[in-house]
Amino acid sequence: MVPPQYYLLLSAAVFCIGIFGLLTRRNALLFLMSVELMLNAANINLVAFSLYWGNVTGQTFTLFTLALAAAEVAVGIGIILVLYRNFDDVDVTNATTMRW
Amino acid sequence: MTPLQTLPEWAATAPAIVLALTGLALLLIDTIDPDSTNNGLLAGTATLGALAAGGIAGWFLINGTGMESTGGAISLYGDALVVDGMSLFFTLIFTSVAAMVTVASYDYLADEAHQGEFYSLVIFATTGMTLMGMSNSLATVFISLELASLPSYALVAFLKKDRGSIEAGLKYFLIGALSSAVFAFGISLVFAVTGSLVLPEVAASLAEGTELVGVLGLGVLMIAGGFAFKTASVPFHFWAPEAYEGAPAPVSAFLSSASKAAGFAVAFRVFTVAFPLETVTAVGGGSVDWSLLFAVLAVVTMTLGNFAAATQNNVKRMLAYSSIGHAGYALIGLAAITTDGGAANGDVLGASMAHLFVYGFMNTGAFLFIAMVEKWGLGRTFEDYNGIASKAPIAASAMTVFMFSLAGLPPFGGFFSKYALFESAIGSGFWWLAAVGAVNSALSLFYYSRVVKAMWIEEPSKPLEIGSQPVGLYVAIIFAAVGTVLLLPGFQPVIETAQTVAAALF
Amino acid sequence: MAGILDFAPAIVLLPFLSFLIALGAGRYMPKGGALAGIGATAGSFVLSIATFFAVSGGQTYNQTIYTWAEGLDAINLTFGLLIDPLSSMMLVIVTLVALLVHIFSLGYMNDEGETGLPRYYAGLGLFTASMLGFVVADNLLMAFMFFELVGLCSYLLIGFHFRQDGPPSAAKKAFLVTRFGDYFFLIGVVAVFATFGSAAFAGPDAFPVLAEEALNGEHSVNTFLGMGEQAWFTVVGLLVLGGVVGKSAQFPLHTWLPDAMEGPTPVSALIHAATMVAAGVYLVARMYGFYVLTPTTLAIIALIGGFTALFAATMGVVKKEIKQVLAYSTISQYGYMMLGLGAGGYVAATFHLMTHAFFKALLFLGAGSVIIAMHHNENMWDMGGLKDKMPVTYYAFLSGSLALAGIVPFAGFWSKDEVLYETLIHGLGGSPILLAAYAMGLLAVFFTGFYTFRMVFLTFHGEPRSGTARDPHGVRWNVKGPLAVLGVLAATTGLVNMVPVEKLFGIKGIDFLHQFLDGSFSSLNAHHYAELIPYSSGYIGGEAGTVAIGAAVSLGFALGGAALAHVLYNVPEPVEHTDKLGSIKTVLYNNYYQDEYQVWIATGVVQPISRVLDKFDQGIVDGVVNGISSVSLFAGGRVKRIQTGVVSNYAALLTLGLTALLLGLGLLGGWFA
Amino acid sequence: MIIEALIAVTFLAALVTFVLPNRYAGKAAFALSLAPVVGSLYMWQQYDASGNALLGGNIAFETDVAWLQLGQYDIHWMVGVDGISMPLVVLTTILTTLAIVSAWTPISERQSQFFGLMLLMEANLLGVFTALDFFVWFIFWEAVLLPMYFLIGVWGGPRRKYAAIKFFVYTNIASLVMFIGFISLVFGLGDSISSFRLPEIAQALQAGQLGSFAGLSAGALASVAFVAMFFGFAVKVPVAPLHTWLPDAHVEAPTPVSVMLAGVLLKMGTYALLRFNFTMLPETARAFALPIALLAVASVIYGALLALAQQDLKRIVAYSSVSSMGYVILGLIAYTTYGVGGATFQMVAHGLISGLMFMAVGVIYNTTHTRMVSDMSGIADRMPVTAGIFVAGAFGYMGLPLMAGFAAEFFIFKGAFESTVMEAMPLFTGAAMFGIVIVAGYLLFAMQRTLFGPFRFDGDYDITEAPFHDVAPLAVLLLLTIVLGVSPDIFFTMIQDAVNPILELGGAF
Repeated sequence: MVPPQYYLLLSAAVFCIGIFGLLTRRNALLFLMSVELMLNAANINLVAFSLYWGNVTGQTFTLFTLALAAAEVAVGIGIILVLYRNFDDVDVTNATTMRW
Repeated sequence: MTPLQTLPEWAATAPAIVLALTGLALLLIDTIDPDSTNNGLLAGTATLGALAAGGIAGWFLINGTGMESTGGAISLYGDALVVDGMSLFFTLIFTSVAAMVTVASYDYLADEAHQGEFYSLVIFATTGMTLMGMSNSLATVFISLELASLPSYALVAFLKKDRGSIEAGLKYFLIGALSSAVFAFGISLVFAVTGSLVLPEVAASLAEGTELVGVLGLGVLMIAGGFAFKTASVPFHFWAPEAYEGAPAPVSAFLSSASKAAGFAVAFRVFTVAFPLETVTAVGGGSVDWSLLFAVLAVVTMTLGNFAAATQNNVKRMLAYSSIGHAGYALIGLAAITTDGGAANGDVLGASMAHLFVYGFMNTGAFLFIAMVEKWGLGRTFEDYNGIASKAPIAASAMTVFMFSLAGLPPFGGFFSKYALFESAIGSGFWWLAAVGAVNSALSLFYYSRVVKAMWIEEPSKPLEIGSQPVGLYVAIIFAAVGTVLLLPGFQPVIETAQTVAAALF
Repeated sequence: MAGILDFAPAIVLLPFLSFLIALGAGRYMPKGGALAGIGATAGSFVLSIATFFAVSGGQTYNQTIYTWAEGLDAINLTFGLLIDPLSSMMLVIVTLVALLVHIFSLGYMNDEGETGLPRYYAGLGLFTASMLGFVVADNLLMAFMFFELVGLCSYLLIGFHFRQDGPPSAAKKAFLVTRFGDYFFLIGVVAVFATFGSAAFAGPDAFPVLAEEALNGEHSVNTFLGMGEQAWFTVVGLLVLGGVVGKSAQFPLHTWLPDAMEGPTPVSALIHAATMVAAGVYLVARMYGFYVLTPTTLAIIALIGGFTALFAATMGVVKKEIKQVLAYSTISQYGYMMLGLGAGGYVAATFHLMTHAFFKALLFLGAGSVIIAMHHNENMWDMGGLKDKMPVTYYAFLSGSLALAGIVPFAGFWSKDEVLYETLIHGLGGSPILLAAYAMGLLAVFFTGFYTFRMVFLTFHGEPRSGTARDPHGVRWNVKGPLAVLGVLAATTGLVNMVPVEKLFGIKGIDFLHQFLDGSFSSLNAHHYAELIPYSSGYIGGEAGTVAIGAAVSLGFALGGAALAHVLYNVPEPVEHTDKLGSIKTVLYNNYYQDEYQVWIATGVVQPISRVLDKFDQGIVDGVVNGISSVSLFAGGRVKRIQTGVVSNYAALLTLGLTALLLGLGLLGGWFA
Repeated sequence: MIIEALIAVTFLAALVTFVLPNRYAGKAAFALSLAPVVGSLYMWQQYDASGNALLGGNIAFETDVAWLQLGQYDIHWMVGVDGISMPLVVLTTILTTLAIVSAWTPISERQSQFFGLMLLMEANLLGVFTALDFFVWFIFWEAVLLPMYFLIGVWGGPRRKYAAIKFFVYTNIASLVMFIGFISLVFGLGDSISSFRLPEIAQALQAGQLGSFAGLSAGALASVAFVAMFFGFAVKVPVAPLHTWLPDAHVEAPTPVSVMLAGVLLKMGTYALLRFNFTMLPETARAFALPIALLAVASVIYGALLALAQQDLKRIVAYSSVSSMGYVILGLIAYTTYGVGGATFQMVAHGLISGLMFMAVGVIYNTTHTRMVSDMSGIADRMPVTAGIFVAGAFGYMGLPLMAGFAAEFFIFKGAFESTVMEAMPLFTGAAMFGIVIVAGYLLFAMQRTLFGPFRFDGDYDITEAPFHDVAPLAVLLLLTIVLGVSPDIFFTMIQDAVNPILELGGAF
């Protein structure tokens, strides 16, 4: 079977892609997607190592993570909606009335 | 002998249950007639629920539920949750803050829509925090943390017409999402190393050692990051100033007091139970010395918070930064833990908890005063506060108490809690941490007294008019002020309880 | 047995009482409280006389009457009375002069319709009381305290006319200059306590006695700064001397005294004759037993005295105002007393102190009478020919002048002659310093004679030189009375101590003062001092011869001066001859620029320094304080800049921070090992 | 219990005054403030203690009950007085009452708050001087600052905001440094003590229980703690060069507040120096004798010279306070009965005299509305009584014999001169004593320019004699000054009794 290190590398790669996207994209939705990527990187680990350790803890937890991610997106979309209403745009760098 | 023995074990989670039911009840009330906004009823229900939960928690504390006196911590659902002194102590903080906030909101929201949602969100968030205090497995930790966070995002962005509120909500949410992702990844890494999520088991498997020390270290760091977000500590603090400034003031109070405390509650448990220092510092040739990590975070956080607060023109934002500074103080509780600390560890952790307790009163009170000023429509800058004392001496006196107490001046509660913190830090050999803290509180005095100066000494630039005398806000503020003052002579039980329950973790 | 001496405290308390009365009730009383003062001083005078005779009868009194500060495991600080010949004599002088001044004031102040009389008489009362307290003090601390009170009273009285510009300034100067001297005095007091653990003048633990024993190695005392006994005692003596120089207006602290003429003339009389200025010399006499132990101190005293005598006399010759002349004569005369003390002539100096008290009081009161007559114009060049208008004043004044100039047989001659005689013989005994001092003293005699009679002639002789002088304002009994009394005294007091006569004609027992001062406490009498004097005596042609020569020379000088004055000024239309002096004239007019340099030190050195320090304090010291706060605020301003408001940057910074922690902990913290 | 009663009564008086209508507040505050005066005089009359409260002497009116178990050491409510604190308690009550009366004229707005704060401050001051547990003491110590902050900030002059914040932050930071120093000392004592009671700590230190802490050996720890505490208290005293907050505070503060500030608050600093530095760490103090003596002399001369440069009467008195407090430091370091006793006596004497001077300046200010020397002259012509008392007070300040100031200064000079802490003490004493010349200089100059000479006033107020209730406090203070000057033993005996044990302390480490 595939040694666990590879899973780690894969998840790390995915996580980094997520961070990269989140740092480079200014669109709120893309920001959200990047976060999803990072969460999934976590999920990869959980599933893989749940297999490695031979228990289902990781896999069950993954389900929770997915659910929470969904809930997060729900809230997020709501906020992005009002953001659009108030700033006429979903560019996250627009909202800078408060700083310093 | 205590009456609790007669109850089933799950009853130990009563506070959380009560809160959850209250939240549902609020939604129910709101659905029964969604149009008329019966503010009083909603606020009353929410407050009652919070007070009930708090009362139960207090009762449990007095009866020693989940403490040595009654046979130790009560762990439930396959060790996913645990009810012990610490969780109850923190529950007390969350519920009292929640109660103050809901009472204050009665006036603050008087002419806002969606009050039902507001109160239920507050209560659900409180429920999440309570669970955070109880959670004994990284899974429940993550879930309860999200349960606390998601309502908070919504609450911050509650004023849908107010750009500030929206911007605050956005930033809070985005940073929150990022942090939770980091947090989840950290959990996954720890799982990868230990193959378990239940805190004691994690510790156990770590005790057997591992070759993936690097992964473990990364995981621990990322988990710490997740908590840093919740407690608004560097480098995950960026959301805090804007969120606190933009959010409705009661929400700011709620987040900066309760939510912060929740973050510490879960952090304390995870790091002391899952990653016992003596274990992780000797794991497979590596040394994941997280107390060092927190020492660094503590110093950076308190310094950054205080320095940034010193030059603000906006009282609310100043308080936001000061609350970052206080996160730094509280971090000493983790930073000053040593492998051979023994009782000293319990003392410093307990002192940190006691500080959070007092902070719950003085900081909430301060933000609620701001809520009142906003209610009066006077604005948020120092200039807008000029001469308030001449119009509202009582409220101004209360605010003065909060400010000086936050600065750690006698004769107020903040003095003893801060002293206890630094004293116990010295006691476990971290005198330099205490020194840094002392220097910072010296600086903090400057900007706190600016508020007092504005209220009492400055002349109002424009003739200031104070319309209503909001009852709910006054009640909440005076309650907080009285609490802050009484916590000086009455500090004994607080610190005693805190340090006893903290000692139980080691 | 309750002897008369047990009433001694009353001598001090009576005038103090009059002070309280005048202060409290003066404005409701006739004459603004003068009568209270007169009654009190009269009472004190009577008691003093009684005391005097009791003392001459051999009684003495030395008792602590009040413990000011009781030390636990430390010495007590006490007040007490010491009545011995010296103090009893001084009591008589002070009370008498004070009484006469009070009476004279009726004429000078009341009749002239002055306002604020209660304040005036309260001041006089306190002044007298303080001086009497100083005279009877039985220890150095008490002496110092009353010494200071005397200074206060002089401030109040010199500045009596506080609505004008001059008097307050003069009062300030008087207090400040004497305070400067008292600074050293106070160190001296402290040093005496620290050295001997006692500051008593007499009794078992009298510090002069202790010092004597210490020098003989019979008793050990603490010395400081690693000095030996002799050196340390010299230092202490000089420190105390500072106060003396200040109060007795000796060079270089004499500058306050001429200004003090701003005060009312009776006050000047009191200050110069019996109280303030006398206090200094009296102090030296009081603790003479200590000074005789240190030759250096004695020599310095003698030099200061001799120099001051000459120095002041020269300045006296060019003055225009009558009171100015008298002021410089006072300085000069106290110089003689210092000279006498320094030269080992304890009795002589005391003698001169007494005679001077009388004739100087007389001269001032006379001047006061003249000033009344001249409607408060003091310029002698506006006077002249007053002798026919006011005979009583004239003859009294003349008597005083003869005494001052030292013309036989007036009082001044005997005392001054004895001072010079003592200086001479001890100088001949092998002390060139004393010879130098003697020379200066002798020269001063000439100038004294000159300026005295210049003053007399300009004031009373020749033709009136102004309208007021032609038609002077009359004076009443309350002016003439005191003048008469003092006139007689000035003429006769010399007879109590005719040492030259005794020595020349071998008439024993007419040196009454010597016998008187030999009485009482063994450690305080003239014999004792004479034994301790570090000088030996030398003679020219035997003792009698020396006496004769000394007397003749000094008398000759005095007459010479008087004669010159007669030639120059006893003419119908006298003119100023000062131009003959050439450049010296300006120097003399400006009093050798003594005031100038002292004022310069105050305003040209100290004040600039203080201003610079003020700048320093505001700028640097306070600047640092404010700097700290502004620096931290600036830091805060910078720190908060990382909060850019752009959420993407937050994410970036967050990631960076996490990475930084990762690296830091990995490299330094030893994680991920 | 009488001390608790005293403090409680004063607190109640403050609360009552807060709620009174403005126009009655002044009179009522005066009436109420008589209670503590009577109380303190009763205490003084009943006083029966002996020895030093910290060094096992018996303590008068002592209470000692456990309050908090905070970490390693308990906190007790422990209060009591000894010969050092008793006079200061009396001084506090009397001076507050007089200050309240002197405030009737100048304070014209928000009276109830003003007088309430005055009484509140009095209560805290009483706490400072009676507390014998470190925390109780520290809480009162800090609590004094709050009313002062408002009194300066609200009722002060044009630059009051700057002055108030400066005073507040400066002194608070000082307290913090002191606090750290003392706490580190306590931790150095380790388990040899069980509470923060000052007697316990002082005696443990004497017993040589001080261990090492924070990597410092006992000796080093003692030195560090000593320096930290000295800094903290020196700011309060104030010792040059830490004095710059004082002139600003004095100039801006309303006169009655200046009276309290100079009269009592400065004494907190010297009192604490005596109680902590010089009683608890005598050896360290002796080791630091040279720098301390230098600071003392510097304060005396520097302060006096600065006073010489001032044009504002209040600034003059303010700087001269710096000068006078320098004498106290000199006396403390002397470690002789007369030195330390005199220093303590000077606290009372200077309290009375500086209060008198500030009040006198205030009375003149009330009528002229200026304090600038250059703005007036010949005031004595129109205000003879005030001027007379002013002159008397000024001479008291110059150390005129038979007034309290001279007694204190002479005691200090005597004690310092014969001190054995240093070979060169006589020289330092002599240097410091030159202050008596400079003080005479600037006070005489100031009086000559303002009070005397032809009457001149650049201002459109008509200058008349001040009302009775303005002059009465001055007269009372003058009387007290003279009484204390004529018989200093009223306090000096009990002071010596409490001070002497300190002198016998030997080296603990």
